Amino acid sequence: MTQHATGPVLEVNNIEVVYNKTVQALRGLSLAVPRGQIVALLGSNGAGKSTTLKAISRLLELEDGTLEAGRIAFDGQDTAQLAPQQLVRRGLSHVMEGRRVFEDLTVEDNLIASTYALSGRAGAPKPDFDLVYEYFPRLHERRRGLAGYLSGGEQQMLAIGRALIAQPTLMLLDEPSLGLSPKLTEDIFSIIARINAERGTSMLLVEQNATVALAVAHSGYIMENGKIVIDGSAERLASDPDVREFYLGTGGSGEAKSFREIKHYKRRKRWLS
Amino acid sequence: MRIGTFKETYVADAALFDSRTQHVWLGIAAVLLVAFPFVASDYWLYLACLIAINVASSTGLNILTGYTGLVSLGQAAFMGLGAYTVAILQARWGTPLLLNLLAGGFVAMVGGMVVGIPSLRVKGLYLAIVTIAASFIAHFLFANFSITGGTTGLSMQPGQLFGAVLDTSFRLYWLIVPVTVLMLLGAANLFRTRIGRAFIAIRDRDISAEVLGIPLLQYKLLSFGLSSFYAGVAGGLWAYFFRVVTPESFPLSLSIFFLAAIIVGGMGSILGGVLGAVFMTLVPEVLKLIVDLLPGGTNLTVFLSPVRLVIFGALIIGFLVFEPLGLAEMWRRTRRFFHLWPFRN
Amino acid sequence: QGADEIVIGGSIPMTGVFAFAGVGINAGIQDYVKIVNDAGGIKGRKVKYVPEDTGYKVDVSVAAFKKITSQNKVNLYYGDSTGFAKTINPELDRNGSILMAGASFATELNDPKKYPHQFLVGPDYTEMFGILLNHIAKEKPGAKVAFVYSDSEFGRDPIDSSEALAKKLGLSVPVKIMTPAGSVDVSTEVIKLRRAAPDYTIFHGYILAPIPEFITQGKQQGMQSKWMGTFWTMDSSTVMKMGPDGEGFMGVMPYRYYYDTEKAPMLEKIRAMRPEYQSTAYTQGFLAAMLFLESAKRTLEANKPLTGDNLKSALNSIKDFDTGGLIGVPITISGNSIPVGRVYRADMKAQKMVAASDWIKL
Amino acid sequence: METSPAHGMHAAAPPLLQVDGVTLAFGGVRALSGVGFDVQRGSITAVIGPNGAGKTSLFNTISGFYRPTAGSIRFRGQDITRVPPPQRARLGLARSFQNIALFRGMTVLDNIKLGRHAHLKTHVLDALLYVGRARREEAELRRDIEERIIDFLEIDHIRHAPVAALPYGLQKRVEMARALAMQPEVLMLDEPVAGMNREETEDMARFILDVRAEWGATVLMVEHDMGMVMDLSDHVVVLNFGQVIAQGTPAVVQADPEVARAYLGSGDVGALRAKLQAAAGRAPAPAAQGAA
Amino acid sequence: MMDWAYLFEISLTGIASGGLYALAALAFVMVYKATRVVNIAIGEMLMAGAYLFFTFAAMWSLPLWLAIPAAVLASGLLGAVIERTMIRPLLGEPPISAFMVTVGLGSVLVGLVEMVWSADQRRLPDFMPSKPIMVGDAFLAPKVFWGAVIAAVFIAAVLLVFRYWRGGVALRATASDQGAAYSVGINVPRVFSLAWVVSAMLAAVSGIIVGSIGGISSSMGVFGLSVLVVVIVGGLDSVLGALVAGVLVGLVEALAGAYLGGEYKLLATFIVLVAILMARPYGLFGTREIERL
Ligand SMILES: Nc1ncnc2c1ncn2[C@@H]1O[C@H](COP(=O)(O)OP(=O)(O)OP(=O)(O)O)[C@@H](O)[C@H]1O
Ligand SMILES: Nc1ncnc2c1ncn2[C@@H]1O[C@H](COP(=O)(O)OP(=O)(O)OP(=O)(O)O)[C@@H](O)[C@H]1O
Ligand SMILES: [Mg+2]
Ligand SMILES: [Mg+2]
Repeated sequence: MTQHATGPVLEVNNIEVVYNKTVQALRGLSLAVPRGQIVALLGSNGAGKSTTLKAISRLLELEDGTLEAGRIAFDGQDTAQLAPQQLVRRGLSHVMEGRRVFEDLTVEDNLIASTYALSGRAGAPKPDFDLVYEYFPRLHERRRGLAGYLSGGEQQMLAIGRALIAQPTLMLLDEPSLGLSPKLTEDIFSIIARINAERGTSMLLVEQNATVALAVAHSGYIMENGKIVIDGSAERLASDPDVREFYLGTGGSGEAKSFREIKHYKRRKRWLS
Repeated sequence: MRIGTFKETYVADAALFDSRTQHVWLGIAAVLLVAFPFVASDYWLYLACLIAINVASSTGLNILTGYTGLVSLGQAAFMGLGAYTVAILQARWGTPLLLNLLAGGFVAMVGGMVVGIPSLRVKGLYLAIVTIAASFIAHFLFANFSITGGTTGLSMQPGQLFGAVLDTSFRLYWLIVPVTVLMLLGAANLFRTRIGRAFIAIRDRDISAEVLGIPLLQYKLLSFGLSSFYAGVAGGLWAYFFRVVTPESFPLSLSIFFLAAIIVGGMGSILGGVLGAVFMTLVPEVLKLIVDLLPGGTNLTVFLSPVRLVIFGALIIGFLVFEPLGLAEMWRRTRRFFHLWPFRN
Repeated sequence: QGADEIVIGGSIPMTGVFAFAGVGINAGIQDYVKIVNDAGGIKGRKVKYVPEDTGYKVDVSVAAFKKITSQNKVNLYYGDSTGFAKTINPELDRNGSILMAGASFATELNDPKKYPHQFLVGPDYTEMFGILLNHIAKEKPGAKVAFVYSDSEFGRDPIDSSEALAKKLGLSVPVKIMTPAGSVDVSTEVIKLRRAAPDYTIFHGYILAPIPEFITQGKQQGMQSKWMGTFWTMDSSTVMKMGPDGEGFMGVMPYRYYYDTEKAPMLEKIRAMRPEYQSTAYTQGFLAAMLFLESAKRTLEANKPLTGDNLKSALNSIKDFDTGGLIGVPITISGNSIPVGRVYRADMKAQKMVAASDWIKL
Repeated sequence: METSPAHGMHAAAPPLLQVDGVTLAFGGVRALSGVGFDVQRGSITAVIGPNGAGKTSLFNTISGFYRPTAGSIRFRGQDITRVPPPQRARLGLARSFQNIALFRGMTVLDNIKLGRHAHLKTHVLDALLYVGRARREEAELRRDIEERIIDFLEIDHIRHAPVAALPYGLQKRVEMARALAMQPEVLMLDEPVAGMNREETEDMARFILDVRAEWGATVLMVEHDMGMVMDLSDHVVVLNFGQVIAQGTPAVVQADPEVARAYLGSGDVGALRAKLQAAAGRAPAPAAQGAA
Repeated sequence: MMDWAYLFEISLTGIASGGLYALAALAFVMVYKATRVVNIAIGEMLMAGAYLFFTFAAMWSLPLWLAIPAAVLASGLLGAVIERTMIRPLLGEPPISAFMVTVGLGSVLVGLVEMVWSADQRRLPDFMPSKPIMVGDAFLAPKVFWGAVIAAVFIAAVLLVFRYWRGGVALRATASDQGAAYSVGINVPRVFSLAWVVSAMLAAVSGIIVGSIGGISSSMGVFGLSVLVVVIVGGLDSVLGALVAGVLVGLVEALAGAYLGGEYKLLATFIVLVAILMARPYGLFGTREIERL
């Protein structure tokens, strides 16, 4: 799609992030997203997944976080020189945690706002609202309503739809299934898979629902405490015993455990100790 | 060096001043407050009284704005209510001073609660403007009623307490400073209990607070009431201090002054309100002192006077840009620097 | 050496809404003190002037007073606002060592019983109206006079008493218009004024705005009124800012203007010290210092200590006193004010105020 | 633990909470229409349904934040439809919120203490003076929270931390602690495990079971994690477009074709994976099939 | 007996002077719409614009057609500087911080004006036609009339721009959520600057008109208080609200002044304000805050 047809779209090299000059959230994290692939990033609460995405899209500064060390390259270019909106305009879209739709704007105005991502891009692509409405017919029904009154799932659709308008080469998705019904989660993930297949969009996917995440992803990383602890192809991760116990909830047999039979004192994660 | 102060009981953990060091500091502060009038000149005594009055009023505003999150630009008007009440009582009926002060507080409290009624529906800046409206209405009443002496205002005799005539800053100091200290203690206590927690909850998320068991209107009114009670008592002290109360005594700029004080000091912190009021009262005086020290005398004063306005504004801006959490946070940081604060982060 | 000094303290509004006056007052006091000191002081004592800026705020003024009096043995004090005068006078009465004058001409202060240690450096506001109304009654008996004033203590001060006086002088007051403080757009008020069709309109409680707008719009609407103002409007530079429509603007002025050509040795002295125009506020400050020090001199000559009471009775002993031409007639201070003044009229071509009446003594 | 206490008294005791014909409209939008179901004392009842079905609105109606346009809500047999929210809290209706509603300006401890608000009696004067009742009440409250709640939920290490900087999972746990401090008879949890991974979900599931066992509280929860809903609940209510489309035991509900169509999706991980990878245009990898 | 001609004349004047309020309110709304900053120094920004015009026209004797644009541009620059140095560093801080910054800004501007031009009152050169406007028998002060016309033109222009230019969406999006605005490619700092520059320029136009009616002085900022009332009545973020409320407040003030007396002017507007807020807590056209649990 772009001039650098080879090499990963995104390379993150040994980054360290500190919040409020006091809280260290990332400690030497490295990862890469190969072109055209979906990469899952898993990890428990507070591991630093969202922080990683914010560091990449440079939205970190808004929350008083700083990138203290390391290098992030998008399409071969160091992101340190680019302002957040410039990154977006070059094709890096971040769908943030917690949906973050413009509540006071209508659905359609949310999409219009997103057309700024196309400003100044070579070839002047046209915004394609129909594409969004085709993926998410529900948004079409509610396009004149205020985004703030959409239900959680609808807001999530809108957030992804906004990113689609930007016609990105790389999408950063932060917990797209958060709070969505099982069916909608499936739907959203099929759409994510479709977008990836049809448009060749690369994706870095943060997700708590490891089952679906590893189902769509080509490869994945697992992080704890600001570092990557395991990485590998989706298949390899899905068969790792620790991942199976702590992320997929399946015992050694592969059968899902019942929540009623949880031991009070559980085995600790091996990679944590 | 303290690495963790271990508390034996939960009560000790919840105490207002939790360590030996703090008790020592408190003792030193008390001794200084008692000794001050015997060493200070009339000017510094005057300033001390003025500061104490401003501290009382700022603390009240801090309850409302800093802790409950209801921005008010009417604090000066509520002070006016208190001051007029005291002046009328003192000048017309000569009732006892402490009673007058309480009455001033209560009248202001009622006024504050009336102004607070819209607060259930009207929020944020809209509410702030309602308080401005209220203060203009109060100003109108002050200026157009005969009982308040119209635009001329009221003059009154010095107050009397325990047989002493409070006609010098020295004597007033012994009224104003203890009353202020009491009010400060009250405010600090408030935030150890359910009432204070309810205020903070309303500030942070009022709608969920309601579902958690806090009747919003009642507590918003309570906050308005308490805050204006503080303002009213401060206004009463003001009346005894200046002994002339006119409609122009409590302008909007005074309300802004109090707001600036709690922001510069640190919103939602009792210490912040105190530091802010001290700082904001002293800044103009210190700037004047500096100008006085420069060679050039009064001609320089004329030239440099507008500079003070600039510096005053720049200070507010500077604080917000560089230290948004205010003086209280600076103080805390300094303290952390001296104690090895146990394992924060 | 310090004890020998005579100290004039001053709460001077060098910033804020009244700064234009404060700056002039400060210079006036300073200059007269310099003249006296250059001439060897008062009975061998040097005079020291200690001013503080107040921004025209009462609490700041009081702070300045406290500061100055705690650092100096003050005998004489110049205060800025009415509010300040009212706040401090009880204190003066108690400690009894200071005589005070100030920038306020409030009628209320012109009461020797209530304010025994205060005096006004000219007529009070009611007396100013009295001078204007006397002039009008003579010029056009039975005329209609409108009052336009600001909603402030300053503005409301003389209105009620002056309405009564107008009646007594056979004049009528068809309309009294109060404008809110700080208002810029006065179109409605002008309409109201025009409908009353006054022969004279007296503005009070303003410095400049919104007077020019009143006059301009009034003239545009065909009003035939004559326009008048009181002391704080009447500085030459202020009136000249009214532009062409200010032609013929009249008002009461207790002092001579800087450029007056009638014989006035003190004015000549001032013009020698300061070659550029000095405002009437300057003259006010200058005269205040002159009366201050005259009282001090008389007290010392009588071998009395410089207490507030002594200074005040020395002040009240002033009879037919020649101000060196600052005021065109010899003055007598029997109470708290100097009820003398004259009506001046703006001559825009010459960019000067010219006398429109004789000196009027009430 | 095998059978919940509710089962035994099903017929005898009246339901603790009865929602009857509740309808709620916002302008034109009908968030709820004629919703009715019972919550038995001591049960775990789950409300599920597609996004926008009205689950949160239902919670808001029960806790009094929304006033229903029609219908009634009865609690312990008493009609509380017109009772204002703070009073319902005092009656024992406690809840957590879908979008975490902790008070960011307070520490964890104060947040939890706040939950007890409606049960305390301190007045302004007591508070200002901090003697007598205020002091006593605060001390008791502190002990109770420390010993029964903080300990139970294993959050003692963060009790003095400001809530704002806590990771999401801990924030959810603090919300639960605050709800427990409200001395709940009915504990309403709105998506208690959203955004948690499997391990954390397991912790939360254990807390929910223990709350019922140790505190005797009745639990009403909204949740999208079907594994947890099906394993934990005694009774499941399914909402769609503001209407109850099914209710009953987990097994009954799961078998309902309407529910599967509107809400559950395929539910089969293996099939899902195949579908996703087909969508992504890849052949299903052999290893993946093994795992499923 | 009702004097209808008088009522008509007063109302006409009230409506026209309401136009001036509306223009200044527009300057306020621009900033609020984009940045959620309540600019309490709006009166002082008017003052700054008027003094710049005074400097160019009266002190440097530039011709009017040059002095007016120069003053407006210089004000825009001032707006940019204010945004850059005081507002942008507060991105992400609570709204009250930015509010207080503008309080400080007001003080700084007054101080600067007094330093450079002294606190004296001054008159601006006349540049508007002085031929009285007659509507029937009713008289309308020419400055007020032409001021209202200029105001109407600007408000119409802004309304059109917001209607047909996607920049309006960018403005609202930025105000709604800055982080999200970045993430959709909006240049948030640019939106901030733009809003402040345009606002400062509108304030300058408004200041020049107001100053040419009432004269200028360092205390001219009190005009801002009426502006504040107008934006609250209209709704802080509504352009249409600024227009309607401006006219409404102008009318109320005129009627109160005419029939009750000058001291009732502010009182009447404030009572109207409180009444309107009780019925509509976000003003006539303000966006209501979305509150969901
Ligand atoms: N704005 C902030 N200020 C201070 N600390 C923060 C901030 N945001 C995150 N942190 C801290 O940084 C760490 C990583 O947080 P992050 O949000 O990246 O985690 P996460 O992996 O996305 O977790 P979750 O699954 O809960 O979303 C946590 O310990 C968190 O407390
Ligand atoms: N205050 C409100 N004003 C207008 N519409 C509202 C309001 N609150 C909710 N709605 C609408 O009511 C419907 C139900 O919303 P609700 O939040 O109850 O859904 P939910 O079932 O909790 O969904 P989710 O699982 O996504 O949280 C939605 O269509 C929503 O847009
Ligand atoms: Mg996260
Ligand atoms: Mg919900």
